[in-house]
Amino acid sequence: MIRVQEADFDIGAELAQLTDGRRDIGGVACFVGLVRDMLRKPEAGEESITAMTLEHYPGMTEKRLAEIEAEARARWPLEGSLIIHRVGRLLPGERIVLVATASSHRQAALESCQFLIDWLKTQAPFWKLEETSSGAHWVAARASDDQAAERWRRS
Amino acid sequence: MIRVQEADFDIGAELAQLTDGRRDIGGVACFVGLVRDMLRKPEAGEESITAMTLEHYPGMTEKRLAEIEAEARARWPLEGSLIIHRVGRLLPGERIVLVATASSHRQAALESCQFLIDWLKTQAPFWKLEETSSGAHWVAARASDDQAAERWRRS
Amino acid sequence: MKLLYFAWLRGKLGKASEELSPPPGVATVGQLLDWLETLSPAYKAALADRRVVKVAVNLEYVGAEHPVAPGDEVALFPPVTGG
Amino acid sequence: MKLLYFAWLRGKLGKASEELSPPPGVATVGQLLDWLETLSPAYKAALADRRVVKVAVNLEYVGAEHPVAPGDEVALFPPVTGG
Repeated sequence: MIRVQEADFDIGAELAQLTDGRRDIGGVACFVGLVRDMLRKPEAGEESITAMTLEHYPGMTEKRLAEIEAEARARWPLEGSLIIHRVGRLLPGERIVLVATASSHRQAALESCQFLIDWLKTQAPFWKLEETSSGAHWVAARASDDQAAERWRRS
Repeated sequence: MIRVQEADFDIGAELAQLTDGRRDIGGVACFVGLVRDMLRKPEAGEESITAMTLEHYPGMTEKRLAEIEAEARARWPLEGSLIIHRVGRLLPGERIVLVATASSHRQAALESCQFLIDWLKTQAPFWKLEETSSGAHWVAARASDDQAAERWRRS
Repeated sequence: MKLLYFAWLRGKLGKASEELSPPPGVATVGQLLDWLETLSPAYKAALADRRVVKVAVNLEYVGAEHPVAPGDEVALFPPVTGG
Repeated sequence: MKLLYFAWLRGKLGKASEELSPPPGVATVGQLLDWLETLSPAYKAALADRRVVKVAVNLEYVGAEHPVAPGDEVALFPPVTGG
């Protein structure tokens, strides 16, 4: 399931929905991304983040997330999957994203969870605007995220 | 933190404890293991599991889990970690184990979470007794779990 | 043709979307970007580094050779940074 | 020496723990297992396949060459299956 929303989410309740009443799920893996209060700038050391605004491309976001989820379910034997991504203005410590996968097999749940967040980071049309003491800055994409996504690419 | 207990746990509350009031955590990864109702027996197809009893070696369990957690924190930059493992008699669908890691870096959280569950599975002194229609059977260790643990071994 | 701009591209262009009618010679994404650059210094500055301008046509990522047609929705945006 | 047995080893031996005083020649884990096998057919059957008998001395996994001493806590158990 895919959800793009401004509201926060309840991790326990969301994971429970994936498994409640099921007796065939051996493992649930999840990743929760949070707003950090520190920005690492190679040229300037650390700078404090006071808020972060998540912009997205309505329509394409949902489409791309659904495709990424479908890709995960094609690659791994999953009994359930969930992607929730928040948009709008968030403060440090707030939750941004939840990715969760449920499978009868532990490795399938763990690997597909990692796949989902890696691909989401490089393919879903979200952009982060960080507010700092020196003003608001659009976050630049990171090569390490591209590399993380690249290892899931099938040759 | 390490906990071995008969009682169930609340995933949302446990993960919240890892992150509440923190603003330096970029990601939390978690894995939850559940009791499945089906046993795959290569020689006999599938058989229903009616209950599972987790036995452990009190004293060594806590020591080994603490060592595994310390190893994870030595290998990855973690801001928090948690292992909860239940013991006693559990029914299909019930939670057995929770592993969670928090880090400023997504890959550190994801990798260390996978490491913790892989090593826990092959090193922490727990044993599963499955109750089925044909009687109670001690679960045999699986080569796939040994292989999953082996890839974290440093040469 | 409906153009959409996101993140700093929206900021540099001062608008989130617009309706444009490129001339008949504009048949691909690359040609569309080239033509946009001729519209004003703001477009020229925003599109100067093509490596950081990603394009989606009708909600699909596409490359510079992809065709564009009058009814298309064409979105321009920087590399994504969600998650 | 305190011996502990877990899972099916406990089942096959019919006890969870016992105090034993091995003779002086029993100085290693391997020698301890060999000596246990002489105690009764139940021990012999339980310890027959050494590949599935793991040993911890004083809460640490050890191999067959590890020394054992009178005050030790020695646990015998099958490969673990938690998680």
